[in-house]
Amino acid sequence: MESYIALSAVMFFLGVVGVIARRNPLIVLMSIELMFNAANLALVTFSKLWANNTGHIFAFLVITVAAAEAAIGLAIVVVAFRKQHYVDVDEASTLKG
Amino acid sequence: MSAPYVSPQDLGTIWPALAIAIASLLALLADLFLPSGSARRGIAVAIGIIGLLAGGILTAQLYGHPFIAFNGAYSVGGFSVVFSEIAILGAILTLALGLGIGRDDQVAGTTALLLWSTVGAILMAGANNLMMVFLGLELLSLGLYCLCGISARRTSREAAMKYLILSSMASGFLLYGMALLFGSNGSVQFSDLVVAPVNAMLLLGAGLFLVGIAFKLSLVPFHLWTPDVYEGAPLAVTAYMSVVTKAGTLAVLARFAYAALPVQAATEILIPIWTLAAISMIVGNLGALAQTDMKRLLAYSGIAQVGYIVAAFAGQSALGLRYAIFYLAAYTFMNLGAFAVIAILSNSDGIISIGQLAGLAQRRPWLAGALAFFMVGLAGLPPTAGFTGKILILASTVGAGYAWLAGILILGTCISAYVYFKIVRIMFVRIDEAHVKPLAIVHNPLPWISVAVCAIAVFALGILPITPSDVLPLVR
Amino acid sequence: MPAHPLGLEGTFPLLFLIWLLPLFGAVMIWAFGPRFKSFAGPLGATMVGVAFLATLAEWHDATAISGGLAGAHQTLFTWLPGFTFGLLFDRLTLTWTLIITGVGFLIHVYSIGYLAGDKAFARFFAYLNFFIFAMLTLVLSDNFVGLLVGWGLVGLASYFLIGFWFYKPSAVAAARKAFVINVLGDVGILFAIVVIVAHVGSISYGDTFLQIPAYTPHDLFIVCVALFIGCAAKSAQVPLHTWLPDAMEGPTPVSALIHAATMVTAGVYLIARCAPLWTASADARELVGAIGALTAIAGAVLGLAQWDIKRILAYSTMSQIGYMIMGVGVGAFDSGVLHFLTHAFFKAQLFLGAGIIIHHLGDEQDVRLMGGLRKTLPFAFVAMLTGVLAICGVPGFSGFFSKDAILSATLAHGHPWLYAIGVLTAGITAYYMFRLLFVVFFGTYRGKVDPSDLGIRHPELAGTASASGHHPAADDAHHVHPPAWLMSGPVAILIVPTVLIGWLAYGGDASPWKTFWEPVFPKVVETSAGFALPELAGTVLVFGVVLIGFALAYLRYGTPAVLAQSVPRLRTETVRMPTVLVNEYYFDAAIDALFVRPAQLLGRFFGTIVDPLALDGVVHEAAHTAAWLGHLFRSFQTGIVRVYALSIALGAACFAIYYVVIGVGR
Amino acid sequence: MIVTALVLGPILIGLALYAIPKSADALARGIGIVVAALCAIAVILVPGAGDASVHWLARPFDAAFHFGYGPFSYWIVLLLALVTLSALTALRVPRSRDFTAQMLILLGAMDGVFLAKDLLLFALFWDLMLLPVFLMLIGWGTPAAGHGTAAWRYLIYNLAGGLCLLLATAGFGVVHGTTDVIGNPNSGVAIGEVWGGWIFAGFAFAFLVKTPVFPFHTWMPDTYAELPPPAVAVVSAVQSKAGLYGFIAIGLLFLGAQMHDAQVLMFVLGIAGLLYGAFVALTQTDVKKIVAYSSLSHLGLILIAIFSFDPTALKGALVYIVAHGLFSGALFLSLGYLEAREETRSLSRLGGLGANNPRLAGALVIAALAALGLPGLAGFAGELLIITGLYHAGFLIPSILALVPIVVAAAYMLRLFQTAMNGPQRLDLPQRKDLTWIEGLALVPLVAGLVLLGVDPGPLFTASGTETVSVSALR
Repeated sequence: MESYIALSAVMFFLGVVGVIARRNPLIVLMSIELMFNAANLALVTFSKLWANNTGHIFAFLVITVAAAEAAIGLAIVVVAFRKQHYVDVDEASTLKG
Repeated sequence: MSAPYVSPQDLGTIWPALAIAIASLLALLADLFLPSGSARRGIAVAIGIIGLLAGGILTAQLYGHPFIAFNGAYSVGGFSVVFSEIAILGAILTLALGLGIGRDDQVAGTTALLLWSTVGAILMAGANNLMMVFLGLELLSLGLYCLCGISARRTSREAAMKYLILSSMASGFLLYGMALLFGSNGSVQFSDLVVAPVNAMLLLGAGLFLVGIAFKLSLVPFHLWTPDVYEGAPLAVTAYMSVVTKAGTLAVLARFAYAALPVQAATEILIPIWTLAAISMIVGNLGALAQTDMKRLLAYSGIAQVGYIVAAFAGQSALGLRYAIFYLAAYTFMNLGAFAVIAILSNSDGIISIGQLAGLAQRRPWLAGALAFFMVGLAGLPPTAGFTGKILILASTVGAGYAWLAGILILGTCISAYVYFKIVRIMFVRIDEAHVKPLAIVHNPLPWISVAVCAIAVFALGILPITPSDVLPLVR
Repeated sequence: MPAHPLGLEGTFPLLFLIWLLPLFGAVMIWAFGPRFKSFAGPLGATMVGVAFLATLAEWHDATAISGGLAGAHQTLFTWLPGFTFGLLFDRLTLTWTLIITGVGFLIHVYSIGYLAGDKAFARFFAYLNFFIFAMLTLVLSDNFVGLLVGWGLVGLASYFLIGFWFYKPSAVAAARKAFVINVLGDVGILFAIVVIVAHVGSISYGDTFLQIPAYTPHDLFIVCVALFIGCAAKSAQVPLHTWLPDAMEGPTPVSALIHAATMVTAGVYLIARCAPLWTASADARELVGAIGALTAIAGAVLGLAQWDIKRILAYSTMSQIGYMIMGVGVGAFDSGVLHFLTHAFFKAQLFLGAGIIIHHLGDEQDVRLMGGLRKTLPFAFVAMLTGVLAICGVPGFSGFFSKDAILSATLAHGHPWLYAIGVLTAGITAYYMFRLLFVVFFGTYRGKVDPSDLGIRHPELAGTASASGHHPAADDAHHVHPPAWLMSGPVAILIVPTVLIGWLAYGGDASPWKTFWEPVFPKVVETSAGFALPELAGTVLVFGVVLIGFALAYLRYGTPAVLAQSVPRLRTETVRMPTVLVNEYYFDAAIDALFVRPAQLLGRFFGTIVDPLALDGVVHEAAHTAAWLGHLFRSFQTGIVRVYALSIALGAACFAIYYVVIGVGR
Repeated sequence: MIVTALVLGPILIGLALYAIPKSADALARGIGIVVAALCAIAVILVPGAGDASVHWLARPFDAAFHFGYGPFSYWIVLLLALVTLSALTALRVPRSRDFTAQMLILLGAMDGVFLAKDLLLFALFWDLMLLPVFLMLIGWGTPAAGHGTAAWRYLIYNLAGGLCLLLATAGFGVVHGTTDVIGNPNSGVAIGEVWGGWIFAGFAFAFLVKTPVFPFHTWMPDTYAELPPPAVAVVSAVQSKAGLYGFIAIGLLFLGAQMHDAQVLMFVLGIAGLLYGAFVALTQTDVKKIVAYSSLSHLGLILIAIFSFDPTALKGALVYIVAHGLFSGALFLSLGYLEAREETRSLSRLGGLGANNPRLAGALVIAALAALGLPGLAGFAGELLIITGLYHAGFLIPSILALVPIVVAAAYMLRLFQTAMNGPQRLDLPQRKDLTWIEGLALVPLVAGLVLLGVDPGPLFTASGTETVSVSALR
C-alpha cells in the first residue's frame, strides 16, 4: 500500500521536475500527464484503502479530462511552433517584464 | 446514502448551466447555416448574450432555495447563485465590449468556448465536492486555453502555450492535493471533510489544493503567468479571465475556507492564504508601477485587487464573505468598465500603451472621464464602489482581528494610487494637439453601453452598498 | 486711596463724536480725496478742530469725581466674560485728548501749506486723520486691549506717514524698521495683558487696579516690565530707540505731530495710566526711572553729533521723553505729564519752525548747508528761539517748570543719581540746541558751498536734499505758493503756550496743576527717605548748568570770530567727530548682528536644506524605492515558462513544508 | 434639507457644467458665482437649519447620510461660501468652464466634510476633496513644474492621510458600533485604551497632513504655488481647516483621553511649525510661498490652542480659524491680481508697483496687515485669546514662544508688501492698469469680515456649539 503511494509521489515529483527541466514542449506535456497519472494512482490506491469506488470514478474523470487537455495542448503546441524548425519552450519568451 | 438515481429536482438545479451550454451549441449550429460576413458575428454574439441572460434568470430563481443535488455533489442557493451571477455578468459584458472574439468566422466558435467556460465557472460556484471542483475548473480552463491563442499574433500563441503549461501544472498540484484529501478520509465530499480527523495527509492535501487555487487567483508567487497571458491574449479574453476565472475560483476558495475545513485546524491551514494575499497587495501594486501597457498594468492591479478580496475572508466571518462578494462585484464593474474603454480605443487585441492615452481628455472628454472614474474606483476613492467596498473590507478585517492585514491593505492602496492616477494624469494634462496620437474609435453601440452600465453600477454600488444577505455556503 | 480710573457710567454722545469724527474724515478723504484734492486738507482739519471743541465741551464730565470714581465711562460691547470694551474719559485722557486734537488741528492747518501741491496731498490727510483716530482710540479706551488696538493703529499710521514718499528707499526702510520695532512693543503689552487676565480675569483698568493685591510682587514686576517694553518701543527708550531718528524720513508735520507731540509720548501715558501698578512695584520704578535717565542723556549726547536738523530735534525728543519717563517712572506722575504737556507745545513748535526752513530751502536738512537765516527767515528765527529757550528750561518758559518739577521729584523720591544725570542732560541740551540755533541762523549762508568743503562725504547719510535726489513733491511745492499764514499761523499760535503753559505748575503743591491731579494719582510712599532741596537752590543749580551749556555753545559757534570762518571749522568738526557718535553707539549694527542676520540665516537654512532635503527627502526616497522595487519584480518576469514553473514549484514546496511541519506538530 | 443642498447642489451643478459648450466660459463663471452666492445666502439666512439624515449602512456598523451644522462648522461653511464667492468673482482663469466646475465640486466636497455628522461620510468627502484639487493641479499648474511634482506630492501625502483616516474610521465603527456621532455629545463615549491609541493615530495623521503641520507640510508650498489663485485661496482658507476641525469635532468628543496623551507631541509639532514657518517665510522669494509658509506658522498656533484644552484658547482657535481663512484668502487673491498683471511671482523681479496701482497696493496691504495680526483686525483677536488661554492653562513657555512669530510676521509681511509695491518704479515690469471696481468688490466680503470680527468676535461664540466643545474639552 505505502509503496503505491510512494510510487505515485515519485511520479508526481518526476512530473514536476520534467516540466521545469525539459525544454521540448511535447515532453513538458508528457510530464504534466505524468503528474495527473500520479494523482490517478494515488486515487485508486486510496480507493482501495477506504474500500469505496469513489476514487476509481474520480480517476476515470481525470483520465477523460486529461485526454481533452492533451488534445488541446498538442494543438496549441503545433500552432505555436509551426513556424520553427525545432521546438523549445524557451523560445516563447517575447512576453515578459 | 441517498437515492442512486437522478431526481428531477436534481436536474432543476443545473438548468442554468444547461441553458448556457445549449446556447453555445445553438451558436455553433447557427453559424453553419449563415453566409460569411458580419451577420455571423452579430447572430453569434446575440445568441450568446441571450443564453447567458437566460442562464442568469434561471440562476436568480434559485436564490434563497438552498438545495443539494446529485448526492451532495452540487449545491445551489444564495452563495453559489451570487457567484454564478457575477460570472454570467462578466461573460455578458465580455461579449458586449469585444463584440465577440476574433474574426467574423471565428466568433461563433469563440462564443461557444466562452459560454462553456462560463458553465465551468458556474459549476465551480456550485461545486460541493472535489470532483465537481476539478470538473468545473478544467471546463473553465480548457476553453480559455483555446481562446488565448485565438488571435493571429505570435504573442497570442505564446500566451496560450504558457497558460496551458502552467495552468495544467497547477491543476496537477490541485489534483494531487485532492487525491491526498480523499485519502485522508475516504470521501470527496466537503461535508465529510469538515468532520475528518486532522492528520498530516489532510494538511498536505489541503496545502497542494490551495496551491492550485492560489495559481488560478494569481496570488504571489504563483502570479508570474498573469501579466504575460493577459498581454498576449485578445482583449476580451483578458477581460474575461480577469473576472470570471477569479469569480469561480474565489467561490471554491470561499467554500473550502468556510465549509470544508475541520474547525480545529481551519485557522492554521488558511494562514498561508492570508499571507499570500498580503504579499500580493504589495507586489501587485509595485509591479504595476513599472508597466506601460494597459493590459499588463491591469493584470498587476488585478493581482493586488484579488489580494484585497481574499483579505476579506480573513477570520472566515460571515460579514467578510458578503463584503468579499460585494467587492468582487465592484471590481467586476470597474475592471470590465476599464477594459470596455480600452476596447473602444483600440483594435480587438487591445494593445494600447499608456502613452497613447495622452491628451485623451481633450478629444474624448467623456471616455477619459469614464476611464478616470474607473481608475478612481480601483484606487478606492469616493464616490465609487471601490471606496465603499474598501471600507467594508477594512471593517470586517479589523473586526475579525486581522488589523495587520488591514494595515497592509492601506499600504498597498497608497502605492496603487500612483499607478491609477498616473493614467488619470496623462489623460488630463494639457498637450498641444500636434502631439495627440490618433486612436481608432469603435462606434458600435454595445461597448459604449457596457461602459455606461459599468459606470452607473460603480457609482450606484458606491452610494448604496447592497450586500446579499443569504450567502453562507451550505455545509450539508 | 485715590479715585481709580473707572469713571461714572453713563452715555456720552460727545465721546463718540470726538472718537469717530477723525475716522469719518479719514474714510471720506480716502474715498473721495483723489477726486477733489483741494477739499481734503480743510475737511481733515475741520474734523480735528470739531473734535477739539467737543473735547472742551466734555471738560466737565472728564473732571467729575464722585464716590471714588473719576471721569466719564461708557460701555460698548463684550467679547467674552472679562473682555468688556468701553470708553473712558477722565483727567488723564482729557489732557492727552486736548493735545492730540488741539496741536493736531494746528498741524493739520500747517500741513495744508506744507504739502500743497504734493501728488498725494489727499492720501496724506487721510493718514493724518486716521492717526488722530488711532491715537484717540489709545487714550479713550477703558481697558488694555483697546489701548493695544490704538497702540497698534498709531504704529500703523506712523508706518504709513514715515513711508509717505514710498519711492524713497530710505523712507521705506525707515518705515519698516519703525513698524517692526513697534510690533515688538505691542507684543510686550500683549504679554502683559495675558498675565493680567490670568490673574484678574478682566482686561479693564478698573478691575486690574482694584485687584493689585492679587499679584505676587514678582508677577507685578513682570507685568510692569512687559508694559514698559511697549512704552520703550513706542517712546524710543534705549535700546529700542533706533527707529525714531530714521523716522524723520517722513514729512516734517508728521515729525512734529507723531514723532514729537503725541504718539511717542504714549509710553508716558501708559505709565501714568498704570500709576497704581508702578506705585505698587518699587522695582519697576527703579528700572523705568533708570532707563528714562539713560535715554535722556544718551539722546542728548547723540544730539551733539547730528548735522541733520530734524535728526537733532529727533534726538532731543528722545532725550526729553527720557525726562518724562524718568518722572513718571520714579512716581512723580504729575510732573511727567506736565513735561509731556509743555514738550508737546515747544517741540511741535521747533519742528514746525524747522519745517518752515526746510520748505524754504527746498528740502535741505543739513545744518552745515544753512546759516545766516536770521535775516531771510526772521519769523522762523523767533519761533525757533522761543522753542529753544523753552526746551533748555530758561526760567519763565514752560520747559523750565516741567523739567524743574521732574528733577526735584527724582530727588524727593530718593534718586540722587537720576537727579545728577538730569541736571547734566539739561546742560547738554542747552549746548546742542544753541549750537543748532547758531549754526542755522547766524553767520553767512553756506547753501552754495560744495558739501565736500564741509567734510560731507556721504550726503545720503547726512540726510541732505541731494540724498533724496530728484524730489517731485518738492518741485510741485515750489510751483504753487500757499498763503504764508497757513504755515506761520499755527506756529504763532503755538508760541503762546510754549511760553506760558508752564505757569500752571507755579506755586509748588498749591499750584493748579498739583490740585488738578491730586485726587487722581496715588501718592508713592518711598521706603528710602528722599532728599528735599530748597526750591530756589534747585532752580539756581539747574539754571547754572544750562548757562554753562549755553556759554560753551556760544564760544564754539556763536562768537563773531568763529562765525567768520565757519566753513573750515565745521569741516574739522565733521571730520573729527568720534565714530562712536557718528554711528550712534552702533545700536543698529548690534541689532542687525544679533537678530536680523541670525533670523535670515535660520530661514535660509530651513528653507534650502531642511525642507527639501531632510523632510521632503524621506518621501522622495520612499517613492524611488517603490519604483525600484517595481522594476525589480519586473526583472523576475523573464518570460521563460520554465522559470515560472520553477517559482510555482518552489512556492508549492514552501506550502508543503509548512503543512508538513504543522502536521507533525499535531 | 438646506444642509444637504449645500453639499450636493454645488457638486451636481459642477458636473452639469460639463454639459454646456466649452466656449461658454462667461456663462459657466456666472453660474459658479451665483451658486456660491446662493450658498452664502442660504447659510446666512437659515443659521438654525436642521439636520438631514438618511440611513446608509446597518452592517458592519451603523452609518447614515447625515448632514447638519456641528460644532464650529457653521462659521467654517459660511467662510467657505464667502471665500469661494470672492475667488470666483475675483479672477478669470483660462478654460473657465472646466475650472468653475472643479471649483464647485470642491466647494460641495468641502461643505460635505464640514457638514457631515457621520464619520464615514466625513471620510468619504475627505477623500473626495482630493480629486478636484489634483485635477486643478495637473490642468492649470505651470508646465514649468512639469504639471507633476506638485500634483503628486499633494496626492500621495493626502491620500496616505485619507486612507489612514479610512482605516481609523473602520476601526472606530467596529469598536463603537456606529459612526453617526459627530457633534453629538451624548454619543461621546470614550474609546477604550486598546483600540483608542491606534484609531487616534490614524485620525491624527490624516489631520496633521491635511492641515498641514510640521513636518508633514512639504506638499504645501508647491501646491499653493502651482494652484491657480482662486483655487489656492479656497484651499488655503478652508481645506487647511479640515484637520483642525477634525481634532475639535472628533478628537475632543470621542478620543479625549488619547488627545490628552498626545498633548506634548502636538505642542512640540505645533511650536516647531510656528517658528519654522515664520523663519522660512522670511527668506522665500516666491510671493505665494511666503504666504504658504506663514500659513504653516499660523496653523501651528491653532493646533497648540486646540491641544491646550483651555476654553478661552479654543474660542481663540475658532476666531483664528475664521480669521486665517479670511486673510489668507484675501492675500492669495491679491497676489493673484499681482501675478495676473506682472506675470511673475518672484519678489526679486517686482517693485514700485504702488505708484501706478494704489488700489492693488491697498488690497495687498490690508490682507498683509491682517496676516501679521494688526490689532483691530480679526487675526489679532484670535492671537490674543489663544495666547491668553495658553498662559491661563499654565503653558508659560509656549505662550512666550507664540509671541515670537508675531514679530517675525511683521518683518516678512512688510518685506512682501514693500518689495512689491514700494521703492522706485521698475521700468522692466509691464505697467498694467489698476484694479477694476469688480476686482476690488470681490475682496469686500473678506475684508469686511476681518474688520467686523476684529472689532467684536463675540458673535462667533454665541452660535454654533462652541460651548459643547469647550465643555467636552474640559472633560
